[in-house]
Amino acid sequence: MLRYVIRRLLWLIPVLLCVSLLIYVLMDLAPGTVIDSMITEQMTPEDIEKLRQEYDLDKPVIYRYVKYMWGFFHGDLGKSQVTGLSVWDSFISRFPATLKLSLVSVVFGAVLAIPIGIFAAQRAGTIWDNLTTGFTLIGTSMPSFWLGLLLLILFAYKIQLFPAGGYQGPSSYVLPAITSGLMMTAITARQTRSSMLEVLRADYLRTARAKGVPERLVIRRHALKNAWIPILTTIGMGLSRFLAGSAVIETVFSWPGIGRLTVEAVSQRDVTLACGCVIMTSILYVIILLIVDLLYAFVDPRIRGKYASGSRKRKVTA
Amino acid sequence: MAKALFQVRNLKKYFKTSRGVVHAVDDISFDIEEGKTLGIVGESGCGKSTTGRCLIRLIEPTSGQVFYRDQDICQLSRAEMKKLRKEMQIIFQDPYASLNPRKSVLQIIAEPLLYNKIMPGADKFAIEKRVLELMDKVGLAERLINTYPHELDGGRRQRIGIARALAMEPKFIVCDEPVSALDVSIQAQILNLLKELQRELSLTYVFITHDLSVVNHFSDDIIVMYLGQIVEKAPADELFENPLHPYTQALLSAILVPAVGANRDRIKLRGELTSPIDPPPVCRFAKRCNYYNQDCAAGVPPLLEITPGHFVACHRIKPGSNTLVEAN
Amino acid sequence: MGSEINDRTVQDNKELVLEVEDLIVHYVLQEETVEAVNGVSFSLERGKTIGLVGETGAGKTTTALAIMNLVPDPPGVIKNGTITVCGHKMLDLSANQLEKIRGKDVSMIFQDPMTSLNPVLTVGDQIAESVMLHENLSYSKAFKRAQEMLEMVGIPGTRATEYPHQFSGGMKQRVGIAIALACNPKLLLADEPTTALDVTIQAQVLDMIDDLKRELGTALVMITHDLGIVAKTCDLVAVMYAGRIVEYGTLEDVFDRTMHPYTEGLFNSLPDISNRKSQLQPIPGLMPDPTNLPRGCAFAPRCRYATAACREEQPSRREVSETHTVYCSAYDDPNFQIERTRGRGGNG
Amino acid sequence: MSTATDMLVSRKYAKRSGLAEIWYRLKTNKGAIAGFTIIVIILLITLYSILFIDFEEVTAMNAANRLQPPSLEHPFGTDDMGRDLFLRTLYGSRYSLLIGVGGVSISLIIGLILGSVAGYFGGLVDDLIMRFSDILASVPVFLMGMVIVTVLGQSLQNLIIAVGVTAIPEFTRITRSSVLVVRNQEFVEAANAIGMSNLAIIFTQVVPNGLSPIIVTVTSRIGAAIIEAAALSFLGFGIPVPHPEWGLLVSEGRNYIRTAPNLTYFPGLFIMITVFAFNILGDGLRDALDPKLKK
Repeated sequence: MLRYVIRRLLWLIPVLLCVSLLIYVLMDLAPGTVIDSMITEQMTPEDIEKLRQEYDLDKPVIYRYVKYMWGFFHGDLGKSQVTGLSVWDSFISRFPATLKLSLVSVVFGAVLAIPIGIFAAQRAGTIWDNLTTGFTLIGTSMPSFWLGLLLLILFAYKIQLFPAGGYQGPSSYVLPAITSGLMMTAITARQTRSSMLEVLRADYLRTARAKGVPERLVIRRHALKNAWIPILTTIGMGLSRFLAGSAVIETVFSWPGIGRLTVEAVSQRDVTLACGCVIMTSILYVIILLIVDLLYAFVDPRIRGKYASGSRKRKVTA
Repeated sequence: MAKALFQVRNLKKYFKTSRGVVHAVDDISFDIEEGKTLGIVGESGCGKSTTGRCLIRLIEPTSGQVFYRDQDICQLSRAEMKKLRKEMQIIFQDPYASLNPRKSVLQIIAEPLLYNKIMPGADKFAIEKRVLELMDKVGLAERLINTYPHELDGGRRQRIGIARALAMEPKFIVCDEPVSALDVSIQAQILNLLKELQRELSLTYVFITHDLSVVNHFSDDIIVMYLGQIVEKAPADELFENPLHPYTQALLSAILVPAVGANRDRIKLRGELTSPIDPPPVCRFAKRCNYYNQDCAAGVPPLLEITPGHFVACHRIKPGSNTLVEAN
Repeated sequence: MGSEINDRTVQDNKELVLEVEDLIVHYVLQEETVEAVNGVSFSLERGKTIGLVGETGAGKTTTALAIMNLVPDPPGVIKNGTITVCGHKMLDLSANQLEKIRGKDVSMIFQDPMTSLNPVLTVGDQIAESVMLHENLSYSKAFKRAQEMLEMVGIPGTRATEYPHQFSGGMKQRVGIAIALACNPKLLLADEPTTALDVTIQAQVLDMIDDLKRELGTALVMITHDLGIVAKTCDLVAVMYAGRIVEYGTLEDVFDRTMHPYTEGLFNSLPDISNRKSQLQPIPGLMPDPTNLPRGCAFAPRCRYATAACREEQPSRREVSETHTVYCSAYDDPNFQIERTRGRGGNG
Repeated sequence: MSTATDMLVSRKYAKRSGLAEIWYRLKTNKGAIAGFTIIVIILLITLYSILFIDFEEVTAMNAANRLQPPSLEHPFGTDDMGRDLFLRTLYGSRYSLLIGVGGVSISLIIGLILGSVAGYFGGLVDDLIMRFSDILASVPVFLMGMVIVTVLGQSLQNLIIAVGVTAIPEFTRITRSSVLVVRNQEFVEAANAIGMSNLAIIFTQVVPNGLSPIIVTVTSRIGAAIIEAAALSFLGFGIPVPHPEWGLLVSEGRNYIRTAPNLTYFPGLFIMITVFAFNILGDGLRDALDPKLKK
């Protein structure tokens, strides 16, 4: 198990190198450079050339990348080319806002979604199932920014129950949390339903019933435990998606998180800040996926066994 | 005696897995006489299916030679092998998985004809005519020509599989558990069909199965395999009348005969099949053997001819003797 | 369809553990109805074994599930019949009452040990679960019982904390048996318990079921397609075809005094181990489509003795002896005899 | 046996292909029919807008007509430049459909090739392809889209590329796993035994049988791509103004959210309905193609 964790952590290194290279080179290729905004009409070509040298623009991109990564591994993500602030500090100061919102929405999603999914799966084919399926389908079909705006129109402007945006006090959490929570609920409930349906067909549930296990225990102890893996995946994916793609909801609700930070950096061609944000977010993303993978092992003894022996079973033809 | 159609020498097939090397087939040698049926029996995981697939090179053996009419097929190029493929075919166990669910009966049976240009220049009428002939030969009604496998029952699907193999006009067919997925009454239909075809087309069969009463009925010679190795090899009558290896004896006594009072005395075996991963170089059966003693740790027992035509691999049976040495 | 079989056994004043009377089970699908069981009656005394024999689609498993009242609904519908297990009318009970009987009075071993154990629970927990439910024991006591059960089926008790994937196929089936026997049921249903196992393991498992049954006095319904298993384990045999029992009797009745043409066909389809040159005589044709059964005898289209009458009317019931019943109209002709060619009795 | 060669014997017997059966099962699925109908309606709308609505008509400003509420003349009202929102929304359907279908085509084609090569050949090729795909998947989809649009510049074509590239790993993975499932089937071995080449086996045996999960993914992925593109547009990484892309329309409406919420309602509703149609069709397809539900 430990060996597996270590192996997965080691695998992070090449992934991050490749991801950062990809992002850095792409951003570097983007039209326009950092110094464009610093050039004034008074500058002589020599001045501009000096500026280019200062930002290593005369050197190949790979030189700039290596220099960047050298700093990265020394805890220095450079300074924002627009504001001059440390990228690391900006990121860290914005991170809690995003994390809080993500966690709230995940809890929201999980608490509501799993019972809904089970409810629908048990009544597969009935009107109740169709209703919940319809609800979750609409939920997954709605763009989150639109849902956010609808909630704003209703609760912030029409009945003025909650603030329209910002990041002060518990009431400002409500609308962003509902928005992301509802998306999360819809996705997770759908997944829960389909993985429960899969499990409900399994032979071992018949064994449990043949033992005289009461129906509610059949569901709770025998079925749900087996349905966990896809549900976990969805929740994990949901969490990482909110961490990474929170830009939309953060923009709608003027939420000062990393998503908005990234959007601003990219639109302003702030290469250092944008790179730092994308790379840091990718790290978070990969780590969450790793945690989800490890949770699988916790839930499913078969996967645990596979990790323990450090190997994957392959099909052997007899 | 006529020259054997197949001569298999020191055939090995190892699969590398992350838990170790699976010795699926571990150094086996045998011959197959033309026009005869060689039965291979053993329990799951003994390597009988792998052996069958190596014979027609559906799986590349790890080492060893497979001579078909004195030609080592393992050395042939892809193109040369493709020519030989026409002469050797396989019928699979699972009539559900071995037919492409998206193709109709016509397409499935015509496929080998088209891909090997067996009927050069034939138009679709000629192809269809040939398909109908084949369907007739295996007992499929003409009206089934456009049906899909999932619309048919197991017996009919198995007939499609047989027709597909026959389309190549093979000389040799590997039958890999062809009846074990079928009901008793259908099983008998298919066995009879295979026998008829053998007579009519003078086919040579390798018949792989775990069902001893079927192999007894069907084969001329029988090989008993255990964990990738041959433990006993003899003509069918001889093997059933005078089984020598302790494993064969146990297997035969485990047959349940459908007659009142016929199943009283049985040789009981301890434990279950051990893993074929990196087996130690001793008798593979030793752990479960009722006759185990210290002699058995002396390496892998060689397959020796005990009486003419009857081969056994057991440290405790010596050539010339007809039973276990001092059986306890 | 008669319930006379039961009347007779009741008169003998034996303890009846199971009575099935005129059971009809259909699976109602969107476009068609599968007529799985079409009027099955039999009964079983304490400690005895009955074999339900037949090929795929004969309705054996559905019958067993109906006895547990576990036919999946939808699409399964129990149209008719009464099932009495140890005095309980299974089909009339509430879900709550059924849960108390299942696993306690009657339990079941399933065909495929690979899929019938829950992969995420330890085998100990899976055995202990029914003990806790039915005997109100604490977890630690129930778990101890689970370990004893494992020992009884030949698995070290220390392995109770392991998960199903850590066991081989034969061991899994032993676990399945331990689960079924954990509360000492009076009736055990075994649905093809050894079909998925290797020959030598099959023998071990059958021996074990036999020993445990004798020890605990359990009555057993053995569902199988293998006449060898029937010969080894059963006292009574019911041969099923297309959802009906076609021949019913003691092992000796059915094996040595075979009456029904289908039973005869089954025997003639099997290779004879003692005479490898013998010809197989398969039953021609195929099982009828269960969604579209023929009007008359379901076996008539494949039967070499069939007459026009057989195709029109359901076969008549005939009591050959006190223990032996056959459903075949051919016996309306007093001179009729089947021509079973293959050896009978213990000459195998 | 028939000797007459003027007619193929196989013509004599009715043929019900696998496709016919899938169609039959799709027909009995209410959701699939609903989704299919909505998609057809949206296609008709798009066709109408292509034939009868000019680009000038939806981009010409008319200050006198600013921010009109919905009326008979302007069913969705007018925007801050006096443009009819109804026409703009109808006109915008082409972008979403193009992005959805185009984006998914890119990821499908590349994913199909990478996935089937990886799955069929295995070994080193498999490892290389899958590691590449893992790395691509390690950048969150949305950020990747943002970066691509920034690098390539804002245009419809680049938005399609951005949406397409981000879904490549998903299609690679799904193709690979369904190829793996099929590859181990005995009928592939049987094709090998009759001497079929690898290429022929991939195209006649493996791909047709591994297609179901891919078709389902394509359908629901179109919906996801439409949402993703709309979100990028909403944040200003989409098609540049004045093209009336739906996400952009919502973003423009956001400035008048207090006074003219209708500018937000309608374009968003169109996104939702379109995505819903593809999702529900995807669900129906999954049921229709699922062999487990076969009886």
